[in-house]
Amino acid sequence: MIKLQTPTEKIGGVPLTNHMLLAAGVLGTTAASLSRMLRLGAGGVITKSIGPEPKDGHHGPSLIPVSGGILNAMGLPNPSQEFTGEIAPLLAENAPVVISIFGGTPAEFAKVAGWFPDAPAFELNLSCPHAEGYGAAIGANPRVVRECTEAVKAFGKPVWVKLTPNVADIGVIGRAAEEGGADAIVAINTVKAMRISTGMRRPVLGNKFGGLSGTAVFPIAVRAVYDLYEACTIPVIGCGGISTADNVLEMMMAGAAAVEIGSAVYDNINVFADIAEDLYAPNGIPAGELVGCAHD
Amino acid sequence: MIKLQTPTEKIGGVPLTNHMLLAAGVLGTTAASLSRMLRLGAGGVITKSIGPEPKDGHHGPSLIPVSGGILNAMGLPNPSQEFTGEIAPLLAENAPVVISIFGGTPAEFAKVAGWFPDAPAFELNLSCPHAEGYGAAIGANPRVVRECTEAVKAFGKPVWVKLTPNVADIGVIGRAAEEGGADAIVAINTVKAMRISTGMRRPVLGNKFGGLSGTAVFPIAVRAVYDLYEACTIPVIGCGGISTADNVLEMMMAGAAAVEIGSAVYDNINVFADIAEDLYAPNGIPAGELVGCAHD
Amino acid sequence: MTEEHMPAVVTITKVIDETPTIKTFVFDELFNIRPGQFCMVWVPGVDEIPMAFSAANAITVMKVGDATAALFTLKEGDKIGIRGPFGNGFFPTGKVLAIGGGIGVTPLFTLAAGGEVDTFILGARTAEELVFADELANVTDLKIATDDGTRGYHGFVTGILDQLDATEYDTICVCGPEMMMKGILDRLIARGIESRGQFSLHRYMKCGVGVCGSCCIDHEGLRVCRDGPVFTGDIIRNSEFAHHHRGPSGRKE
Amino acid sequence: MTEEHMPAVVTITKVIDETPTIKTFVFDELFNIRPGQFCMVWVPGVDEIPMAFSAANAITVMKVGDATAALFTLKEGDKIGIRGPFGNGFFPTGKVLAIGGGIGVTPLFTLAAGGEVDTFILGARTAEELVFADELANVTDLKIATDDGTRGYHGFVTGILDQLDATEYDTICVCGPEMMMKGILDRLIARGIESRGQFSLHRYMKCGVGVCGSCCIDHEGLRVCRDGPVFTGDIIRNSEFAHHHRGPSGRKE
Repeated sequence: MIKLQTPTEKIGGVPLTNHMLLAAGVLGTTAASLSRMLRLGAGGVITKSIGPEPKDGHHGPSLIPVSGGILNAMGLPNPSQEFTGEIAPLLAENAPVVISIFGGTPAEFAKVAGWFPDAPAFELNLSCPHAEGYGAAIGANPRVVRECTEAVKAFGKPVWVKLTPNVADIGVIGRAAEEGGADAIVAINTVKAMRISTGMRRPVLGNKFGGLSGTAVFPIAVRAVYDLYEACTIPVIGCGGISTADNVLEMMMAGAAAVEIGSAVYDNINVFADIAEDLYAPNGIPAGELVGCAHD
Repeated sequence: MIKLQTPTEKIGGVPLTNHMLLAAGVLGTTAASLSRMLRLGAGGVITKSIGPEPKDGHHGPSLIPVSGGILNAMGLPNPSQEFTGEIAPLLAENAPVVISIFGGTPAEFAKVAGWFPDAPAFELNLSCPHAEGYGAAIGANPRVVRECTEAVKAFGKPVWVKLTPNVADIGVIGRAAEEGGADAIVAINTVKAMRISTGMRRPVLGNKFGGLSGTAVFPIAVRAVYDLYEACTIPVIGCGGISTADNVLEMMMAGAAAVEIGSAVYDNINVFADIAEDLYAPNGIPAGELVGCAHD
Repeated sequence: MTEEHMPAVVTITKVIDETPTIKTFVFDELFNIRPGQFCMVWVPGVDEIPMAFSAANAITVMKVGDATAALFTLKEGDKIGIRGPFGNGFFPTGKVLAIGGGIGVTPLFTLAAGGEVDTFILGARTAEELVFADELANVTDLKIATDDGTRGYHGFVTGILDQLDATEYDTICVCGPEMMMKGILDRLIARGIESRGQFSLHRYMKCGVGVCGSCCIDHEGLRVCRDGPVFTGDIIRNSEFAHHHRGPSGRKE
Repeated sequence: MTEEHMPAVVTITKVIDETPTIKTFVFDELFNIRPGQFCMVWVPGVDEIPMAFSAANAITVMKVGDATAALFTLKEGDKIGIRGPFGNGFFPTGKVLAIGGGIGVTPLFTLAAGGEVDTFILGARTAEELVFADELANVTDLKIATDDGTRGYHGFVTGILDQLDATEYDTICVCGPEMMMKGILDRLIARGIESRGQFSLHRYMKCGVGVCGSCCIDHEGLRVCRDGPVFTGDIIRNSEFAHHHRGPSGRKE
């Protein structure tokens, strides 16, 4: 198998110790668990999405493992501004932490971003598929995506924009983010989905609707990354169903400069270290030689 | 488990011997294989999509089993008008055959439909995700969907419209089909997807892009059916990743009056008979008691 | 490859009033549990909450919030969803002391019922809130403490612990209110045997399977639902245990 | 649950010119094949085509169209994709006669190489188009026919078959041009032993795994790629065999 070098330069403006970040919404509620995932081999971590007001999230069930994936509707639970205190120790260590933020308007995005003057970078959640008035509800609109990006970019930090696959043409949304000044595009967030408990005759999620992640969506994510690599000039961060080193290489060939891993921690909390062992070697090639090579 | 009666009335205008049809594009090229699938337990069959001109389809590889699903880009291969001779014997037997048709315009849809005066019903492929100028390329536009439906409905036969999940709001497209006079909506066609051969450093499909079907997309399909059941008043036919009797019940609870099964034949050519054995009993309840019950 | 784990839908076959605020719900399916494991209990239309198994086919629940209140309205024949068993459960060796306070007796009861407990200290606020006392008396050397002295020792379970030689036990399994568990941990630390203590922690949980992060504890970021809920005393002595916990939004409470 | 079967990417380690129009491509990976099974060969940027294995790590290919022409330009060190092995393969019992014509010798060669063939009738248009003749002579009682008489019997393989007592054989494995196979099937039918005949069919294929339906044969709708490619004579005697086949679009040709 192809072996890589670890990154020698920032990716999307963020210095990462390897090409794999912990995806937003997974083990990202506390500084302690983010720190643990860094110790367990993540090259960077994205926090739980932080919004303008505290939210308890949807009633449960909020996460159900399904065949080949994970279905969830957490409902963006977050402590809002109090997260500044939670994450402060990790930011003080200069850890590779990206603060995920969400809002219903550009002004709300800006408000939340303003709370984190020490953040190395922001990831804008314009893609959560099951939060009324947030996420994909606004992230399918190119103008709104551009404006939210501009609003956060005004703080002068790297801005990553995480996109929803639940649109007819993800390239259009990617270009809107790029026009808004994004430093990288992250794709994909979860795919709109639902399961019904036949025993209970009702949707299994408390919120009824949710999003699908995990192996099941990997081919959908590869396609989105491939499309975005053609549509945009800024780096693309691949996310969706990655669980092996070969998956990482495949995402890179599709156009990903780095990847995010989330659902795979369900089957293996050591997934980052395990992939890194397969992926890196002292005589490895720079990832740049692979990024987008499937477009040739 | 809940046990059902076999259908006592037409569904979407089509008399079916059970609630499970063979999905379009799977073993649907010849009358002989369609006939075989009826013998093997399908309650009805959809043909390979027939278009206005013969097509050889995309170069291979055109179908690759992936983890939990099947990735394909066949490219709508079809013999066009010659299919009338192919399918004539089956139509003469009054078999429950739905002719799947595609075109780039309402006029093309009408042209193809006009070749099959003996067809029990038509299914409009407005959803293939990897055929330039056909399928999802036009099926994401509500006006075009309505017009294509109207054009085929003019022949006075039941018209089913198969939708793509690759849109932000599938309900809008479903309503357009209903406004065009559709007798049923079929959801979903495959989800836009891609895989890359890391060994070859290029997309594995000859067409690069393809569509994902199989277990992986089942939660996406359930969600689409649930949405369409709320958005429309005509029957919804559930399609996408069904491989068990419980999957059939789940689709019905989401709102499906019947289902289509395709990819599951890869793992089990007897899937229809096997499901029927689990699903039906002499003292079973009418499916109508379940259809849409998860919305209560 | 992630396997499907939809909730098992079970039918309640019996509801037992254990105390005025505690009920046991017996259902029609047996789960292959280890003592100390828990499940996520789905009360349809309300919420899903973590609950220790009190038998392979039962949960014993104290009415403390909306979801448990809704659960309390359910009767024989009603359905609930069960996901699990989850977590590590207790892993005792040698001579075992169990200390349970209030509803915390539940996971220890399954341990004792399996014959794995030598001595059991059971505590409650008052006699009528004691749960499983009769059953435990049959299978363990049971010692009871009530805060108000209405039965057994007048005081806390720690008072009974102080009368024993804790070092005689190879494993001390504990579940109950966090302040009670803190009192026990302090005593084990004082004797240098905190690693013999196995404490079943309770935290707000959403997913139950180690993904969402709601139940992660400071400072190691361990997941109570997956790395726990049972932790040895040496693991939690420098944790958030007995200091703080987090609510549904992730705010410290 | 569908398992992932992306093409195995193999490197060509040797290209052997068998005849002016036939080459063998040896690659660096062994596949666990049964004789008569095939693979889908991916020529990147061109197409994917079905091809019988001529060894666990080789295919033997006749130049007949765009994809095989592209394959013929490949050299040692080049990469191709292999999906498979697919299909049922031969399932001989007892005394075995194999009859191969032209490139159809390939799947029978692996059968013979495994010591499973007693008598082998090998045919070709002319001597220089005979494939594997020397190897087959070592492991079977080899009888050669050439249309032009440049080697062996002057005529078709059926001419040699007529000189034998076919009923002496328990299994007759056949692969070659369909008209040749028809001649053999007719002779087996005449002797009432068509069920002893195992015929490896060739049809246009897309998916190779029994899903797309491109290779289904009339009148039973059997899938050559999955239910075949080897069918007994009684199965195909009333089929489209030797009557028609379908092209990429599904049109009869």
